Amino acid sequence: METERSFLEYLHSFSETRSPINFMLIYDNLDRFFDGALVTLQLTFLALLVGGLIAVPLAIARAYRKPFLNPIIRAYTYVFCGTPLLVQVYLFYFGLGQFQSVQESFLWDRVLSSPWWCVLIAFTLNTAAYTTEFLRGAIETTPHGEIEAAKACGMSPVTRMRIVVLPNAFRRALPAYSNEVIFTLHGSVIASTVTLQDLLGVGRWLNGRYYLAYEGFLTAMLFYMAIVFLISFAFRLAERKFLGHLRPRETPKPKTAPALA
Amino acid sequence: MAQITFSADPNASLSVTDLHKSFGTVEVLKGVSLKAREGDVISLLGSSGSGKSTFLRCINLLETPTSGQILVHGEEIRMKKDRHGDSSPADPRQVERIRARLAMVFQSFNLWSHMTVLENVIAGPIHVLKQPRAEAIEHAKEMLARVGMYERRDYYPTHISGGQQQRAAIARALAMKPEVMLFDEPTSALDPELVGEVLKVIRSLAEEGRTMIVVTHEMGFARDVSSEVIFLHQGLIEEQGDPDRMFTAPETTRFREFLSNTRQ
Amino acid sequence: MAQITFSADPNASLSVTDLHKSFGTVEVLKGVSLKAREGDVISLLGSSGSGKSTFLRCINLLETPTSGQILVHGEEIRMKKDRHGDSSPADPRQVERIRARLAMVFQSFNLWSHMTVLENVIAGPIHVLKQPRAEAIEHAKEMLARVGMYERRDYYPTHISGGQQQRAAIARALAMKPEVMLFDEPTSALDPELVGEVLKVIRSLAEEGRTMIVVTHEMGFARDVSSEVIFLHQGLIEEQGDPDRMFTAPETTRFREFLSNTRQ
Amino acid sequence: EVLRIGVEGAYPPFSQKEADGTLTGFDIDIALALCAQMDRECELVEQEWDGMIPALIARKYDAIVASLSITEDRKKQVDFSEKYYFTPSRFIAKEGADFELTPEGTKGLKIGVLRGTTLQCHVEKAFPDADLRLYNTQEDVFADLATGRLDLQLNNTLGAMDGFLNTEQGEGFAFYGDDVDDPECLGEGMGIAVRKGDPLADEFSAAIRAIREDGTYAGINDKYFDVDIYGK
Amino acid sequence: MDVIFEYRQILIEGTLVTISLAILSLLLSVVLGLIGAFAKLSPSRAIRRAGNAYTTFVRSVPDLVLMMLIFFGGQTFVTQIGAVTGLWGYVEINQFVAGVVTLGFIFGAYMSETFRGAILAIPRGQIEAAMAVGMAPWQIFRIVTWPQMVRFALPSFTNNWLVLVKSTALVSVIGLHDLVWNAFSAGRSTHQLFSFMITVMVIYLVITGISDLLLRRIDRKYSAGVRRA
Ligand SMILES: Nc1ncnc2c1ncn2[C@@H]1O[C@H](COP(=O)(O)OP(=O)(O)OP(=O)(O)O)[C@@H](O)[C@H]1O
Ligand SMILES: Nc1ncnc2c1ncn2[C@@H]1O[C@H](COP(=O)(O)OP(=O)(O)OP(=O)(O)O)[C@@H](O)[C@H]1O
Ligand SMILES: [Mg+2]
Ligand SMILES: [Mg+2]
Repeated sequence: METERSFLEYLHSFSETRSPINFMLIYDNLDRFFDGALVTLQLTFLALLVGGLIAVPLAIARAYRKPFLNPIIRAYTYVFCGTPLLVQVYLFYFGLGQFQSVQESFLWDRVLSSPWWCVLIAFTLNTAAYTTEFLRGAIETTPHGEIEAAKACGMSPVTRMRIVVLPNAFRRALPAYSNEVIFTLHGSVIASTVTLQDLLGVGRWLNGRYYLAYEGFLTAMLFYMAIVFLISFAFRLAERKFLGHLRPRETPKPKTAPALA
Repeated sequence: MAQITFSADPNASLSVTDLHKSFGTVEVLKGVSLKAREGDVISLLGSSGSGKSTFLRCINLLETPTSGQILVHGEEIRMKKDRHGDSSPADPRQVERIRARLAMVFQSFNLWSHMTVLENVIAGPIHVLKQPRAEAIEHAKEMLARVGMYERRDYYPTHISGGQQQRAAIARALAMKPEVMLFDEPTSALDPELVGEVLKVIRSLAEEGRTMIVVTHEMGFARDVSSEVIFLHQGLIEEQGDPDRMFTAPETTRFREFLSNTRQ
Repeated sequence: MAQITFSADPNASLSVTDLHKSFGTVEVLKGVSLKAREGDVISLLGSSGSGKSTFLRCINLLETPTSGQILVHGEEIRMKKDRHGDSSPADPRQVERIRARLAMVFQSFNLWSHMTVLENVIAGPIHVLKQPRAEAIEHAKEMLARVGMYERRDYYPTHISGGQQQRAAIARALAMKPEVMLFDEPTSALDPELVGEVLKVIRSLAEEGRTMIVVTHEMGFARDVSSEVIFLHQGLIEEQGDPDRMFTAPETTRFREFLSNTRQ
Repeated sequence: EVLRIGVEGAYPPFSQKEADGTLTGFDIDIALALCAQMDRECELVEQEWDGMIPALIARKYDAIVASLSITEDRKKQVDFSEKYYFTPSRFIAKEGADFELTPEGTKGLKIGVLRGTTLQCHVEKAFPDADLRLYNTQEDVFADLATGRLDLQLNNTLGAMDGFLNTEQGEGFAFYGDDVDDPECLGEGMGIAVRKGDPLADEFSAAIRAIREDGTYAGINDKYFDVDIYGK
Repeated sequence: MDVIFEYRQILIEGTLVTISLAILSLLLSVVLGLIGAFAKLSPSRAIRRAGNAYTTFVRSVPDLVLMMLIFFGGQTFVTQIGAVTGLWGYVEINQFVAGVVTLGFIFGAYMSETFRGAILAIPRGQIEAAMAVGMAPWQIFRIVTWPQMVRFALPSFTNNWLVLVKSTALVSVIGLHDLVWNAFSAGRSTHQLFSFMITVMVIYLVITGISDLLLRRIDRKYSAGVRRA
């Protein structure tokens, strides 16, 4: 107790006098940053979850060149991968609100009037488009022989997909997916441009509230760095667990050996 | 030449009658027939491009035959023709069922790379034969022990040698309790030193009385192990019969030439 | 053993004295000396791992010798030691100049893949010797004609055969008007049918009186062409001398064994 | 030396951008009049509201004429001239709306204000449980109020009339409640901000007094408003 | 549609800003990328660490955060340093410069990964052959390494460029009058945001489409001597 108070006092005097950065203000508003981090994480992971679920069937349809569906999905991924996420968010948030019919539709009150939902929809469609494309690549490069082996032992097309093609493709797509997760997190800062108080939103709020130049951004930056660090760490664990079969042959280790040796 | 005409035999394990297969305008199989009774070991010989692989792949419908009849234990694989005249299996379910009874061992092993050896072996029994997992594992371990791969059951395919991969693939095929096993050049992707270990396993399967059809370039193996030898040439059976007779007294000039070429 | 001690000879085209080279703690060259006068053709023999390539690469400083002296036409390559005791060339400029006088032909050709054959040949003369472009092209065409590659001068390396690539690489080396040419197993990456065409070219260079040091496994070539043969074993010169004497009456057991192994 | 003045450009009728790209509005005219009065050559520098004060401190420009309220918080960062106008602020809501402007009554209500304004300070202090939404421009606030994304918006009365209530977009909306009374947050009027210790502050104060006296101010005032916005 | 046509001038101006911003940042990122790549391949441990720290940092901070930090904070920071050291007074960092610097800095990190991979893909023998004819290090880079590196780097370079073009949209948030900012303000004043946003998307698709064509042509040029699979 005693040490905490003196530390705070020190922080206070340091901020007021010598430091170019006002640590006291940051400290006082730390809880807001945690709230902001929650919004950021919510948006990022919900978008990834839903987008990932959408991407799987789309990627399959693309990989197997399903007539009719394939060109439509291609057009969708082309537009969403080829235009800035910021514009997509504006389109959903400000653009749709322009139409009277949208405002009167049942969706408006529940979904489209809320910036949270607009942003989530834009993020989801965006990440689904990217995920579809690299998942398609992974599915298409499944070794042909492995599919034939699955046919030869009598697996039905659905079983083949479930047991051989998808698990194999998912694993090989893992490195690309770790990039996608980080880029979705990077993209989530756009939420702050449509009034959401995500991490960057809180940083901008702090700067606006106290007329500061960088304290808010610096704090947000540190939070983002911590989140990316955790994500990378999680993926390293996942790759160690799931990509054992892709490791070079030099050190053959049975799978039963502890994964984290 | 020694073309022999068959009629479908409902009692044979596998009976193929007048199988034709074209790729585009090229006819690769021009009417091939074969009958395998239980315990038969049939070696398919032939120079490269003669259609051996295509024939094997047609039997379990990895390729769709253009015409001809295939019976597995008396059950005929029903085919239909679409409006372009291309034939395809009438009932995909039946094809899956038949495939489960004919296990195939590929030249390039084709083990599923994201699964360990054991997982490879149990995948078919669990997902196709609907065996309970515990039972499948029990049986898989037996099969792996059978081919000398029990110790390596928890390795991924990339972490074991080619010969070990092929033995694992044989265990995977065995685990399906197949009525007929089809081998497509099971040793030709292996280094000479690894060939022996795989041939030993196949030889022991033959001694057990398994029904097998083996495409091979190993003449010694074909001669010692098979109950019948078929020599394919340009999509037709050029000569067939008892291995001892065939290797000591080849009847056709083509087969004689083939033998002299492979012996060097 | 027939270890002969040299002292640096300022009149020789190339003189190497007591060269040592270690990789980490392993000493690969344990004191090798060599003297080449103008017109000498020296063949370097030795089993795999004996240090032949390393020796050649030390001469033009693709590897930095641990100790020893290298003189090219009397000019000594100056070395310095850093604070860890690792030696390195004192003057990078000098190294570049010396390298331009010692042309190297690699086992794997190492033609620059983004340039045509002609561009490969003129790059050195233009950028290192500062020849005018037109003159370099003129000279390059002569060299290409010399090795029978004139017709192929506008092909990219990937579009010609290995033998042709090696001949282009020789033309590239020749175009630098080198005082000594170093060949590191120039034919061992080639199919047997292509070896002949490259050896023919090297042979004709020898007849012209070019100074060359050739690492080779072609005993016939070494015997016919070289003025001196050096046999390396485990980083030391085990035997050296006149080729006829060496091949008819090898003195050391190691070289005798080596010869009997390579003749099979 | 050229005097650089930071202005905003998205806050009609105080400053706005015409289709041809020129800046107009009360703030703009005042800025130009003050420059003329001080006999200085001026350059207008556009700046997003977010970074208005940081950019001044960073010397991107030397003064801000952008309806910036004089508040205690801001005085820690910059110096101000005397006020050059003062308008009260008031909420706007849909006609017939029925809220209680108390901390409990505004719980969960969506209130929009411009980010980094004195109004943000006021709403955060007076209605801590409201769902405060911060915008980059006042136009976005109006747009979202019109589409129903916001229940309330807070803005100065003059800006709200010209920018919203008197336009097509503002049909069906009206002021709600009384003028906001919160000198601590809202300050004593709009001043011209300069860097701390810069004598420009006094020069601007003198110039403001001068244009008030010679009628220039009144001319500009009447161009945009029906009432005198200088206040008491 | 008429509205769009009416505002074409402002859209064209914005597009030009976007394109020049993208191209300038690309140039900066190539320079930083080369430096970064050689740092990562440097024999010196400290330099290698610095190179890796650069890419790790960029990977962990969202671009808009960096952009705001540099634009709002950087200005103050540079001025404060000037004041403390007395070396300079005010240094103008306008949005355009901030945009170029930030985007160049960010994509320099991605480029350094691209170039590093490309350099590693060049067979060692190619460089040894150049050393053996006596080329100096910079000649080796210019005559052998660079042309081959370009070829290996192109696919990933193309990808970086397409991402960079899209990232330019973020500068509108710090107030630079690029395509998005101009279209957005036009859309707001006409209450036609939807049409304007769609127009912006189409313009971006056109830009990326054209770059794709150009880069494919460059790829063909640099693929001379590569056997096509
Ligand atoms: N999918 C295909 N499309 C077109 N032609 C094919 C296809 N598969 C095989 N062929 C052709 O059919 C012929 C027979 O091929 P097959 O693979 O059955 O020969 P094989 O006897 O197994 O030869 P090998 O000993 O080389 O394996 C060859 O001429 C081959 O080119
Ligand atoms: N860069 C290196 N680092 C460590 N050891 C090396 C290196 N290069 C060569 N060696 C070792 O030095 C020894 C001599 O190699 P060198 O390539 O000179 O043999 P060689 O006589 O050319 O053999 P070959 O006929 O196979 O080409 C070998 O044991 C080799 O493993
Ligand atoms: Mg075959
Ligand atoms: Mg060697």
